[in-house]
Amino acid sequence: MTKPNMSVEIAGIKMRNPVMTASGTFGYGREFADYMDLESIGAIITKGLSLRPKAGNNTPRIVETPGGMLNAIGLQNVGIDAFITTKLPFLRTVDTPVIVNLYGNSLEEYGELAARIDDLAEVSGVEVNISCPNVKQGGIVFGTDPAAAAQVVGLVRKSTSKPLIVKLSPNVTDVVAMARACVDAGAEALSLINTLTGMAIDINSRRPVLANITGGLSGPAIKPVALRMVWQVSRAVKVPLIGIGGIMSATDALEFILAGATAVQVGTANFLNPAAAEEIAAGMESWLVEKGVKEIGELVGALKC
Amino acid sequence: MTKPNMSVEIAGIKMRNPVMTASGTFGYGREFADYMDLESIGAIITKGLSLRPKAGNNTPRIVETPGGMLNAIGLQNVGIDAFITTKLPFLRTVDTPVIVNLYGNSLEEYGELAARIDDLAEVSGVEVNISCPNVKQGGIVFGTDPAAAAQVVGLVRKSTSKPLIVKLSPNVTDVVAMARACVDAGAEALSLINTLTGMAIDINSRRPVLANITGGLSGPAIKPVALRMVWQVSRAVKVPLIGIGGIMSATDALEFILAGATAVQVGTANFLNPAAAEEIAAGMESWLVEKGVKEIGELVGALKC
Amino acid sequence: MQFQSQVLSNIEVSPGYYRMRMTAPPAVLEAAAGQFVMVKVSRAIDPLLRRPFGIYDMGVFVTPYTDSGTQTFLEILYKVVGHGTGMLADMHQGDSLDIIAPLGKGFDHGAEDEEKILVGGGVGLAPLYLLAKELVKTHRVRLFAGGRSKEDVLCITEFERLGVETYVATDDGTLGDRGLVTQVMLKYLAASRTPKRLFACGPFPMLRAVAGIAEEMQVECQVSLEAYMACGMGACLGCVVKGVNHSAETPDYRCVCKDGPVFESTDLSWE
Amino acid sequence: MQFQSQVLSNIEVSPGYYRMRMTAPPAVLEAAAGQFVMVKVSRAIDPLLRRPFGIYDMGVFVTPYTDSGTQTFLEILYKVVGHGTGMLADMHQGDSLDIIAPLGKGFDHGAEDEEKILVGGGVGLAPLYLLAKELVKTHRVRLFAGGRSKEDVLCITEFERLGVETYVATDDGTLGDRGLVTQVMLKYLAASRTPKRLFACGPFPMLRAVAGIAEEMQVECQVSLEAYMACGMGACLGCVVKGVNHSAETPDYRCVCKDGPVFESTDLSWE
Ligand SMILES: Cc1cc2nc3c(=O)[nH]c(=O)nc-3n(C[C@H](O)[C@H](O)[C@H](O)COP(=O)(O)OP(=O)(O)OC[C@H]3O[C@@H](n4cnc5c(N)ncnc54)[C@H](O)[C@@H]3O)c2cc1C
Ligand SMILES: Cc1cc2nc3c(=O)[nH]c(=O)nc-3n(C[C@H](O)[C@H](O)[C@H](O)COP(=O)(O)OP(=O)(O)OC[C@H]3O[C@@H](n4cnc5c(N)ncnc54)[C@H](O)[C@@H]3O)c2cc1C
Ligand SMILES: Cc1cc2nc3c(=O)[nH]c(=O)nc-3n(C[C@H](O)[C@H](O)[C@H](O)COP(=O)(O)O)c2cc1C
Ligand SMILES: Cc1cc2nc3c(=O)[nH]c(=O)nc-3n(C[C@H](O)[C@H](O)[C@H](O)COP(=O)(O)O)c2cc1C
Ligand code: FES
Ligand code: FES
Repeated sequence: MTKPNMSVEIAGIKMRNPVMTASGTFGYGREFADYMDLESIGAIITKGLSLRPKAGNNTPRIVETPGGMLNAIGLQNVGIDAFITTKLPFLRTVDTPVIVNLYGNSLEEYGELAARIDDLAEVSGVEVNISCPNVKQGGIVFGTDPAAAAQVVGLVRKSTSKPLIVKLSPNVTDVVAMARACVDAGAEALSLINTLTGMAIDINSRRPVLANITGGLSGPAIKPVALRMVWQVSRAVKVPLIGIGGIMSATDALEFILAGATAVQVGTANFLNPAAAEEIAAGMESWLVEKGVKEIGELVGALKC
Repeated sequence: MTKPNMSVEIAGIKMRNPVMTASGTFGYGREFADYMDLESIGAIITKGLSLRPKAGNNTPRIVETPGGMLNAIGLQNVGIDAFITTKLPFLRTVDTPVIVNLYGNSLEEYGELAARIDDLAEVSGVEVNISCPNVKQGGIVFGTDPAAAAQVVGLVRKSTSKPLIVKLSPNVTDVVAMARACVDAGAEALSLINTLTGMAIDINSRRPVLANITGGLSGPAIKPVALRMVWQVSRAVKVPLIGIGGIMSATDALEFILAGATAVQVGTANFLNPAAAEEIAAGMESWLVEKGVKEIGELVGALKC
Repeated sequence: MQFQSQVLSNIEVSPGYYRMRMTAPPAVLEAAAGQFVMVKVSRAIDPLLRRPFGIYDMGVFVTPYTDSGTQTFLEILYKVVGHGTGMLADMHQGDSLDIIAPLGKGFDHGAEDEEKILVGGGVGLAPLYLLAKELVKTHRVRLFAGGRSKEDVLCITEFERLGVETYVATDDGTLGDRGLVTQVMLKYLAASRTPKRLFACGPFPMLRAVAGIAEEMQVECQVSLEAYMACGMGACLGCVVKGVNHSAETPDYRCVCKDGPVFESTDLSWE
Repeated sequence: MQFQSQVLSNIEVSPGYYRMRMTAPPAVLEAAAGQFVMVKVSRAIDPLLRRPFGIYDMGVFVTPYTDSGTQTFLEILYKVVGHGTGMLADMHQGDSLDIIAPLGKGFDHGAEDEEKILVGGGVGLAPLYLLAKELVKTHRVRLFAGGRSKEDVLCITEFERLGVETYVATDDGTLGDRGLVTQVMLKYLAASRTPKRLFACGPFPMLRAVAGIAEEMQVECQVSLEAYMACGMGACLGCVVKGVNHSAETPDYRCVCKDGPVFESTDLSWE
């Protein structure tokens, strides 16, 4: 039996298979090196990086909910400079594309960040997070208004020649309108979805569980919403999509591919099983072998409706 | 120990306690009479009724998802006339307020429906469903556009003097704007949330699981989103809110009350446990006793942030 | 009726098929063959929905070590097909389950003087066993049992022990005739003249074939259907099938859970 | 290291407290006291996240009925506080669990010539037992154990069997002195002059009190913290605590899972 062709290309980034790790759920890659082969997956996406180090929110920052979890990390990160000096050297030793997830507190910061990584050979591409729901400044606005999103994307497009992926928020009435605006402004691929805004309450203390009050819902609970959005957007835009949301298994990942995603990102699953991304990639390949599918590309958007 | 006062009033409808049954999950009440005491809960909300009988969607119409379920019943119902002649007589024998959930295929139908129930003494109030995501005509538009919602609500307000509750969709960027529009147009209370639009795929058949392709996500999975929306809306409008979404236990219900809901609706839980609504009402009362809370009203919106 | 039940035994009767016996309150004995139970497999939210299973058997046994204690039991026969049945297969004696039973409409035994013909495919044999147990008291009963392979033809010995005459067919010929059980049944029907009544349970294509044969041979026929269910009590409208009068303009949907699972074959639309 | 483990035993040692022994690969024996395990309680999605528990004990036993087989085991001591620990308490011998271990930074034994003082509150005694086992080989070890009531003071006999001198205090006086264990410890520290080192694990207010006493008495002190965790390996940043240099402008967050759970008390901000 010849092996199926699992390789995909997203915005010019060549990947050995469609399984990437989602921003904020895989640290800076190194944390998982003891549990899986970092060269078994398609790409690594870093924790969201900002121009300056960010402290993030107070604790509690996470809480489990039915079939999912809420997080309000508040984008704690070392900042782009420390990333380059302390985290990137390790990633350089791993033969897997590294995509940097960027988050700006303002329009200008997005531009500066994009320029900052433009000449880093080790960075294969940029994923722009316009959808983080936790930080009051910026996040929610850029991610839910097509014109504001287009502004950010346009500026990033001007500031770097790296492959440009934009990550969409699900907290919108019309995700297709957001997708179109980003593509028109220069996005070469779209990632969807980021977390749904949610909340948890402790009835005994009569307080929100999270210090930040609200947080982002991720995990299996959101998979149906994510699948629906990928399917909707895939019928409206031509750029490749990266499906994200509650992917725990090869089956879940294949559902996103059929819905129209060229690749997928594994997020919360990394916490439950630090080898999840590798196992999902392997499981997808086995399924293709079993079904006699010669290349993963045949399945992209192959849903029969 | 004196019993706590569990009674609440929503838009003038007096209820013995804040636990109602959600539209479409409790049939027309009678189905559950063998499993629970229909006079132990605050109110019964009927399956969504339309002017003429509706066939609904093809099957499969439901599928389990992680921590939830998708449904695309497509509002199958007997129609308002058959409801009055075949379902209402039984409900007349139950000493619990009956609230009729209405769904129109057009603006005019909403008006006609409201007028049709105006003189029915057995009907304590109206819940207008502007948020059903399953039917192409109308549903999605009225529920996601503030101006369209206001039109429907205004017309229903003119067509009946019954207490008027409007049920909101979560599939929007700004639920507060929707809430404000409905209140300004005459809604005396708001129910939230209806289902989140989602999708499930069978990788073996390469088809959507539901005949309707997409469906509405309900159950525990959506609770964090529902809680967040209730909390957001409660800080923006003055009318009483009815919290809905993944309520399985008294604890869940109390979370919604703390977030700002005056009452709650139990939906999917009725399927898992046909005595759920009664048990939740009893469990809430026990908790109040345990904590020495004298009336449920003290807890409404009592969240400390 | 909703009740907490303890697993009494859970035995793999054929590869991937299990028979689970569990405690039940005495009132369950009023259930009719063809009625079903809804099982909450776990108290956790996964799996969320109850799973429906036909009643395979029920009865009373004398509890050991006590003088006069008796215990009512229910049995289901199930195939592991996914998450819920997989978890069920992992359960042990003493584990508890939340059950609603009996639900739905069971089989109508029909007239006195008919020969009773049961047709079952795979796990569709489950509700037919209880039916056979009742019918053999007063009638001659024949069973036509089909399955993909010999592992899928279940509990034939149990039927034979009741005095049921059984005919078996498998797709691969590993047990009984090779081919479709409906063909074997058709041959029998064509050769015999006594009044008959059919009772069928199995995959939809098999039921459609049986309904077709029943119509052709002018034999009364009841079929027991499956459908994806959320509530099991007519509340969610998830489980509907099209009735014989169904059309887009005049919808005629029936709930498998409440109007069925057993229907007269002529009451349904078989397209 | 991630591995599948079988439950060997799961015993309620005090009302609501359980000790679970499970199989582990031999390499686990390299774990240091204070390190912890992350347990996936169910293969289903509920509960979703792993639950963290300190290593209470570990070792090797000779498997019965075989000549030379040995089996490495891990033990945790846990309190039932919610959904995940409730399900854990329902588990039986032979059930399987998915474990990641060992995680985090354990206790540093400190200098040779110190007296070692352990302070534990409630289930905070768990990681101190393994620490005591190591320390008693070369040191004099004293344990100050506190809890709300006598049911919350666990495994004292086990510590005594190691040769640890134990002092107990409970809030309600049902065992040992009435009052805070930190007060009992303070009295002892004030009366003794030998060089000492403190090792504390328990609720945050207790740890803060211990850290305060340590500072006052100029004794080195390590504390083992708890935090709500998603990943246990420094990836999610959910479990952070404020380091001593923390301020809004110069954030100094430490991961309990990776930089801890054991910290020098002077490295943390105790506000
Ligand atoms: C009235 C009735 C009686 C039944 N009697 C029996 C019986 O006696 N023995 C037996 O083995 N099976 C019986 N079934 C089928 C049984 O309910 C399903 O096989 C079971 O629910 C699958 O659960 P799962 O979690 O293992 O599967 P899942 O992992 O949920 O799905 C696997 C497959 O099973 C189907 N399925 C899942 N849930 C249901 C559901 N609630 N209803 C129907 N199909 C479903 C799905 O379409 C899917 O293809 C009966 C079904 C009905 C409606
Ligand atoms: C490093 C470390 C070591 C620990 N060692 C032990 C031990 O040896 N014995 C012991 O009994 N307990 C220990 N705990 C605490 C234990 O992890 C929690 O009690 C357990 O996770 C609760 O799970 P649950 O599902 O029963 O509770 P839930 O129903 O989820 O919640 C009940 C309560 O437990 C807390 N909790 C829930 N999940 C976590 C989590 N992942 N981390 C921390 N707190 C949580 C919640 O804040 C909540 O108040 C330790 C925690 C940490 C971080
Ligand atoms: C703890 C945590 C931190 C996250 N941080 C980021 C981030 O920094 N940037 C970003 O774009 N998305 C972030 N996300 C969102 C994930 O990348 C992903 O979009 C989301 O979790 C849905 O996928 P999942 O259901 O597989 O987890 C974070 C998610 C989690 C759970
Ligand atoms: C099977 C099913 C049918 C429903 N039908 C209706 C309906 O007719 N009208 C309506 O307003 N909401 C309908 N709903 C939505 C519920 O009333 C409720 O808003 C939703 O299920 C969320 O609550 P839950 O998570 O408790 O189920 C339906 C939900 C389900 C699951
Ligand atoms: S399963 Fe709900 S109506 Fe039949
Ligand atoms: S638990 Fe994830 S970083 Fe500590």
